Amino acid sequence: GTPVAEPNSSAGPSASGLSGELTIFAAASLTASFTELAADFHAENPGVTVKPISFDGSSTLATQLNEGAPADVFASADLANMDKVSALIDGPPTLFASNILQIAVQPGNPLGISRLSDLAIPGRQVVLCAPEVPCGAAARKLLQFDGVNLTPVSEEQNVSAVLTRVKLREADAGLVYITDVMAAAGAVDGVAIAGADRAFNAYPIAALKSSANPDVATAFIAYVVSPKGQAILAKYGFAKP
Amino acid sequence: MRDGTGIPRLFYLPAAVAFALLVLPIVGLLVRADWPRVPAAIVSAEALSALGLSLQTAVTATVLCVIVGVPLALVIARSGPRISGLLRALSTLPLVMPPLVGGIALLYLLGRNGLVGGVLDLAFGIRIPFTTAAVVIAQSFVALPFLVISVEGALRTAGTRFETVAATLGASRWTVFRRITLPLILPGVVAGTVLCFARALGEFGATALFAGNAAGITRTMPLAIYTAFNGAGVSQDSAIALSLLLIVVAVVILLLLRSWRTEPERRP
Amino acid sequence: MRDGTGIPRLFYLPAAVAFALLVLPIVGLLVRADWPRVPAAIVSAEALSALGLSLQTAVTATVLCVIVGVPLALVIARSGPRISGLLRALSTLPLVMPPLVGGIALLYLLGRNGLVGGVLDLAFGIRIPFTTAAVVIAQSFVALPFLVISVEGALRTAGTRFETVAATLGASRWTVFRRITLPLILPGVVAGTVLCFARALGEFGATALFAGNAAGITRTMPLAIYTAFNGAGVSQDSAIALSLLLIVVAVVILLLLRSWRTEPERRP
Amino acid sequence: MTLIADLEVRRGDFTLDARIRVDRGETLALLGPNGSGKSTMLAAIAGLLTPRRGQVDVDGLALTRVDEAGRSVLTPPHRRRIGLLGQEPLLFPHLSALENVAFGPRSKGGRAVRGAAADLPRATAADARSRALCWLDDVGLSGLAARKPAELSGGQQQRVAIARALAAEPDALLLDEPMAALDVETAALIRSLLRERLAAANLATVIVTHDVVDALVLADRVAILDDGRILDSGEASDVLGRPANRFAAALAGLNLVEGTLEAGGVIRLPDGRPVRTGDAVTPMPDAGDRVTAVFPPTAVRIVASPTVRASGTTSSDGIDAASPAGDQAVPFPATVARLEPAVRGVRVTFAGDDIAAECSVAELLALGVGEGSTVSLSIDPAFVTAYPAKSPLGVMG
Amino acid sequence: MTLIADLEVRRGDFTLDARIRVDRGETLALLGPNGSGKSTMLAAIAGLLTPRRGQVDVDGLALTRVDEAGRSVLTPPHRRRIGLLGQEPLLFPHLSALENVAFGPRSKGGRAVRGAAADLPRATAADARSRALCWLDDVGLSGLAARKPAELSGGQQQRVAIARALAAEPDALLLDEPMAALDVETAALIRSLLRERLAAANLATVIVTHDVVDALVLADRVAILDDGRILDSGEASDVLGRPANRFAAALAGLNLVEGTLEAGGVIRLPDGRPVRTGDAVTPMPDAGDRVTAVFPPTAVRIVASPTVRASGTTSSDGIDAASPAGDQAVPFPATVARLEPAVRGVRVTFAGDDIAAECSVAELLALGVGEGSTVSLSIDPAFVTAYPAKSPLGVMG
Ligand SMILES: Nc1ncnc2c1ncn2[C@@H]1O[C@H](COP(=O)(O)OP(=O)(O)OP(=O)(O)O)[C@@H](O)[C@H]1O
Ligand SMILES: Nc1ncnc2c1ncn2[C@@H]1O[C@H](COP(=O)(O)OP(=O)(O)OP(=O)(O)O)[C@@H](O)[C@H]1O
Ligand SMILES: [Mg+2]
Ligand SMILES: [Mg+2]
Repeated sequence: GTPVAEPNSSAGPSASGLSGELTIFAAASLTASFTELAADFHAENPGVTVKPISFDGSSTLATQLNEGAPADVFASADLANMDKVSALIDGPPTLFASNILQIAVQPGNPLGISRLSDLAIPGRQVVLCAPEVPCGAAARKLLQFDGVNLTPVSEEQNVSAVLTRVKLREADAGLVYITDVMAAAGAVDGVAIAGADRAFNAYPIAALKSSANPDVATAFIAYVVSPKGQAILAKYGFAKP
Repeated sequence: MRDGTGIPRLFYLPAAVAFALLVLPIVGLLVRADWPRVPAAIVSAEALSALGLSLQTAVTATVLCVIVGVPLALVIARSGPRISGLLRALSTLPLVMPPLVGGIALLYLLGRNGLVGGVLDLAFGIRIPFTTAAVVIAQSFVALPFLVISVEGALRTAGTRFETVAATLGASRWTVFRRITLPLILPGVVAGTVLCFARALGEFGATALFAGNAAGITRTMPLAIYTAFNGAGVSQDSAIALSLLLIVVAVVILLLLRSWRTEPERRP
Repeated sequence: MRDGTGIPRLFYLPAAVAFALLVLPIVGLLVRADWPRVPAAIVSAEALSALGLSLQTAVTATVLCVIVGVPLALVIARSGPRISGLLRALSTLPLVMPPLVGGIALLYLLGRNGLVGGVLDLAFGIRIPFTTAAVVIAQSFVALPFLVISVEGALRTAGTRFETVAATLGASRWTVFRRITLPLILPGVVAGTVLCFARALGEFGATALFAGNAAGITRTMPLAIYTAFNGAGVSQDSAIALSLLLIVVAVVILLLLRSWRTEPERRP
Repeated sequence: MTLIADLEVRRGDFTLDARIRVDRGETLALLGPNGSGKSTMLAAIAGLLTPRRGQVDVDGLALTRVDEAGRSVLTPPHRRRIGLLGQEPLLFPHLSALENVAFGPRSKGGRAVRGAAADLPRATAADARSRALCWLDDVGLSGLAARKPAELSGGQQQRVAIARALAAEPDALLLDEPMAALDVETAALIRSLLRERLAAANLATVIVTHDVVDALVLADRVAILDDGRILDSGEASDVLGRPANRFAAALAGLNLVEGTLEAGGVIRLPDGRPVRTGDAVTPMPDAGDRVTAVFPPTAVRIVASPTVRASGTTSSDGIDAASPAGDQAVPFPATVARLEPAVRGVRVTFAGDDIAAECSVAELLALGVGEGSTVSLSIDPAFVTAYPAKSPLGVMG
Repeated sequence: MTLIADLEVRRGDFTLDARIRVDRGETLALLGPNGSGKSTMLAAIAGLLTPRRGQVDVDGLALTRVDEAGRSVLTPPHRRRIGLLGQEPLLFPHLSALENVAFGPRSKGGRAVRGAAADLPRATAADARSRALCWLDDVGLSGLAARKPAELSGGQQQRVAIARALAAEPDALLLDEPMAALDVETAALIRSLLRERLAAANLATVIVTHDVVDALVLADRVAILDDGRILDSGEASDVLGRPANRFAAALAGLNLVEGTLEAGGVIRLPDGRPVRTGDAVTPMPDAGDRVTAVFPPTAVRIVASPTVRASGTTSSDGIDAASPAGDQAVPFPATVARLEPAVRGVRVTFAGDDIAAECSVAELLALGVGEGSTVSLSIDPAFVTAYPAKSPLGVMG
């Protein structure tokens, strides 16, 4: 990652001297955390106007960037999608957070699910993300590590769909990110997976070469990896990279 | 023969704009497709299975829609203005729902804990989500309004004059429907069927949520395309290849369907 | 007055099934909505901004579609069978594309590296994607076929008899179109407009890809719903609340539009 | 075995209130000016319009019955076994001429309301087509069986529609201007076809027509409908020979005047003019009752200029007095409004007068009369028929 | 200042190949059986059908010109200033009666092909409506101006269509059965309206009709179309008084026979029967040329039984010899096929014979003749007109 100066928490707006517009493309799972981050960043740098952040699947965002979408900063939910835009960025991206999986179960865990192998019990309806998408790849990795062999009833396109199924009790359990369990605020319970960090998902962030305002972009990335930024991310359940 | 009924010349410009809007993006797709990789992508077992499932479910959904939608259109077209207005507005609802929401609505209704689904599960052990039937239901839900609205329009335009004549010749209501009404509105039914089939074939959101995405059971072409697109690397190109396959198959089917279409001849 | 033209009684059953399929899921949505939270969700500034954007873009797209789509329908309906068949099939293409693919196609065409977009960027510095204009284009692309097919069907059903009479009375082609053709096909145009508007209002996939998801600029209701839905937690309930808002607004608009509809009276 | 219809039907501000009765094997010609309600009557009998009040009975069975309280019996049209040939041919556009005609035979067997015929098995397709071909042949179109309606001329379409209505073999047949669009020879052919078939099938038939020939040739009885009411009905010779109103008189090609009967066979018109009749007025009206007098336009003689009494109608008493002989025509002055060609000679109409005269071109030339000329007219009493004025009928039978 | 149309038009296996010419201010009645191509002719003149070959000129300007090589000039219908009242009224269903009539005046100003009138400013809406109201009044419908076509009776619709066609003020007017569906009084009204307006507007008018009265009253000249070809044309008295074929004779209500002229005014029919004519045959045909003879049905006398020569037609020479007086009718035997009511009396047709007779009921009763009776017929030579057979015309002028 690019070495960055420790942000000066006492520095006033004028102190940073930054101004201009900032356009951020961020993965959908960052919706809540980046909204708060951007607000804080703006509070500290009033000269910077943060344009409405485009949240979507990392894949969608990468495609858009490749087709010339005007952005300063891209925060992806996985490295594979960051790789797609490697031609648009200088140097390697910065890892700023990671996320691990939990088993999402219905509130109160009525089936008493405590580990991955419980999911393989016949008759249990389990949903996973599709293997093509990051959460699905991570889930399969963990299942493989534990030697659990299971056929999900559905391979969802994204975490939200997995979560929805558990919430609506269509599925008995699903593998989702811990951040999603936290955001669900009681609609589902999370069961921690022992050794979940064997298949963590790293979130990279990078400034785009085409940025009209590279200083601001760099400053924002620095802010994300700063303790303050990390604290906000932690609040939403993200782990350090 | 058409000398008298030409088109205002002025109209060719907007018509060309419309045509360009519809066709140029597909040209873009064709130009940018990664052609060397297309053959492999479209003959893969997965692609063919998804295509098969798509055709099977879309055809089933279309047939279902025709069977239930034509009668509904008839009821709407032949009711008094109040009732028909209400029925029509309610039937149009699924059109404005983003398909994702449609999927949620279907889950609320037919899911394991849904209003009806719960009963089905408890009483008969029938579970609809995650089955091919769910795909058909989701497709029917989003595609049915197209059929109903097209057919209703055709029924209104056709009027009841010929039906009345048929009745005075002693034909029962069913005979009138089969031998007079249906042939007269056939162009409308075909148009509605085309729209309905196309919408069912392209349906993604409601299916993804209500039916899920399991290869061979519920993974239709649009889901396969979306999955491929969401994956990283080369699989994005195969998303395009799959789309082209879907488009070609759809066009062939639509052309076949159209060739049925009997256009009523008219004297000048 | 309708005694002679009743509906075969047999038809009420499938009609009821169709109606149930269309309406029950919405009932499910209503029953399961988290009502206490609905008011807050739908009066939030974000929701209102998304709604405003949705209405603005969908109305613009619909107007655009009517302006270019009716002429295209006229060209298709009045061309010889070969040409009209080809034009019709090509115009139906966007229907079968999953909207996501439509978005990619539009990006390939109008993106900064696209066939046309590249030229626009270089020559005029115009960039379309990720602007409100892109939303309108994406919506028009997916919604236009509905208008074209409906209007073309109406044109064929109406035939050219009255147009011919008008011509022998000395009316120019434009006058014939304005005073005869258009009023006669008005039900078809209204039906097409309804379908087109509904499709534009509910459009999600192509917009998300081609226009992006930036609040106030390109985040229409379906994108807001999607964003809320993906936000997990309480925001999923607001996704439902937003959907209900979208549905209510759409129905109100559709009813207003319908009340225009002049149904030609007929003698028995 | 009769068709009885007694109906009150509203359409907009128009009200039809009429009763007709047609026995089986009998044909009633329904005559009336445009907009008098003829088509409305037929539609209501066929069950296509719901009356506000009234009933339609066939052979004593109520097919329509709507009483004041709004309770109703309304047999659907397809169970009535009443055929209706509408004013427009309305051939099914997607079926060939043959299939159009075969439609009725093919459709039968829908549970009919009465009679054994109704329970006959539905005709097979082949049978229906061969019967249809016979009917097409009867209307002279067997060569065009495969044509779609759009490929037929107007008159050919009308003939297919006639064949289609007859082929359905109803118990009662309503024909709305069946001869419209037919050429003279075809009209004669269809007229004899109808005469033959209607009698053979023992149908109750109502035929609407504007052509008096149809009424005379096809109908057993004639009814005159005017503004929704039956004005007169009965034998053609009575209804047209002693017309009830101007319309009926026009149908018969007669001038009609109304007035009161005075002594000596003089009918005094409202404007004071006398018209003499040669025959006795039968039945003899009461003194002061209104009488109607009719006479052909050829009975009106034009005399060059009204030399005797040019001063007009005020002296009509004088005219009367001056012509003591009862059989003598009483001349009166008139101004020529218009000269129009007629089939034989010229038709002369007069300003402010309903009477028309007809004479040969030679006569007119000899008189030297042109538009605007003042002339004297006399009506030959030998051709004047007078009878008590008829009043509208609520009921006929 | 004329409309000339010389057209060859194909529709399916039907071919129209006809030429007509109508001067301004003149009206041509186009008569012909159903399916003879009348409507096709009008549609081609109005520019609604493209001929295979031929041309339509108005005032010397080619509106249609298609030559053998397929090169063509085809002025679109709205620039032709040729009005067409079609066989169906086809009122615009979404416009009121008034708006239907005002449509033509409102639409004018579309660049016309010729003449100053075409460049007049388009009528304002108010002006067009007030003119339309006048026209509606002329056809007796001013009270129904606000009605939609669906709220009018068949005859009322037809009247609105007539008003609409006239209100458009074309240079030439093509009327396809304008009197269809009109009642007798209205037909008379419309007939005099047309006479007046067509003359006043100096139009070239073609009127298609099945009613000989229309032809006699409205037309200056008459043309008979049969199977796509003009058979005869000219003054009505010539075309209908000396009809060219059975159809024209039927229109005129005459029997028509053809044969060769022999000495003494005897026309020998193909079956050997002689028919005598009282008048000389003019123009005198060459010996052996075919001649046509016509006579009214009332000229055919029925004699109870053919006692004199019951053995049939083989002895026709004998009959001739037996009647040396040239003016004497020659009786011949016939079998009564059918008795049909006619307007005045009974029409009698005979087996295997085209000749029809008409007599009063009293005469028939006196003869004691019924269907199947063998009778003897004689044709009164005083009523027989004979003339050289006319051959179909390619060209008329
Ligand atoms: N599309 C077609 N295909 C084949 N034959 C046709 C077609 N249209 C018309 N005809 C034939 O052309 C002939 C002329 O038709 P047209 O309508 O001109 O007759 P018409 O003289 O107006 O007869 P009518 O008095 O019945 O109105 C008819 O014999 C008709 O059957
Ligand atoms: N929907 C309607 N609203 C108002 N008036 C109507 C409606 N339909 C018909 N009428 C009127 O009812 C009257 C009777 O119409 P109908 O068609 O029965 O006349 P008709 O005797 O058949 O005349 P025609 O000889 O012209 O066919 C007409 O004066 C007509 O204007
Ligand atoms: Mg009528
Ligand atoms: Mg015709």
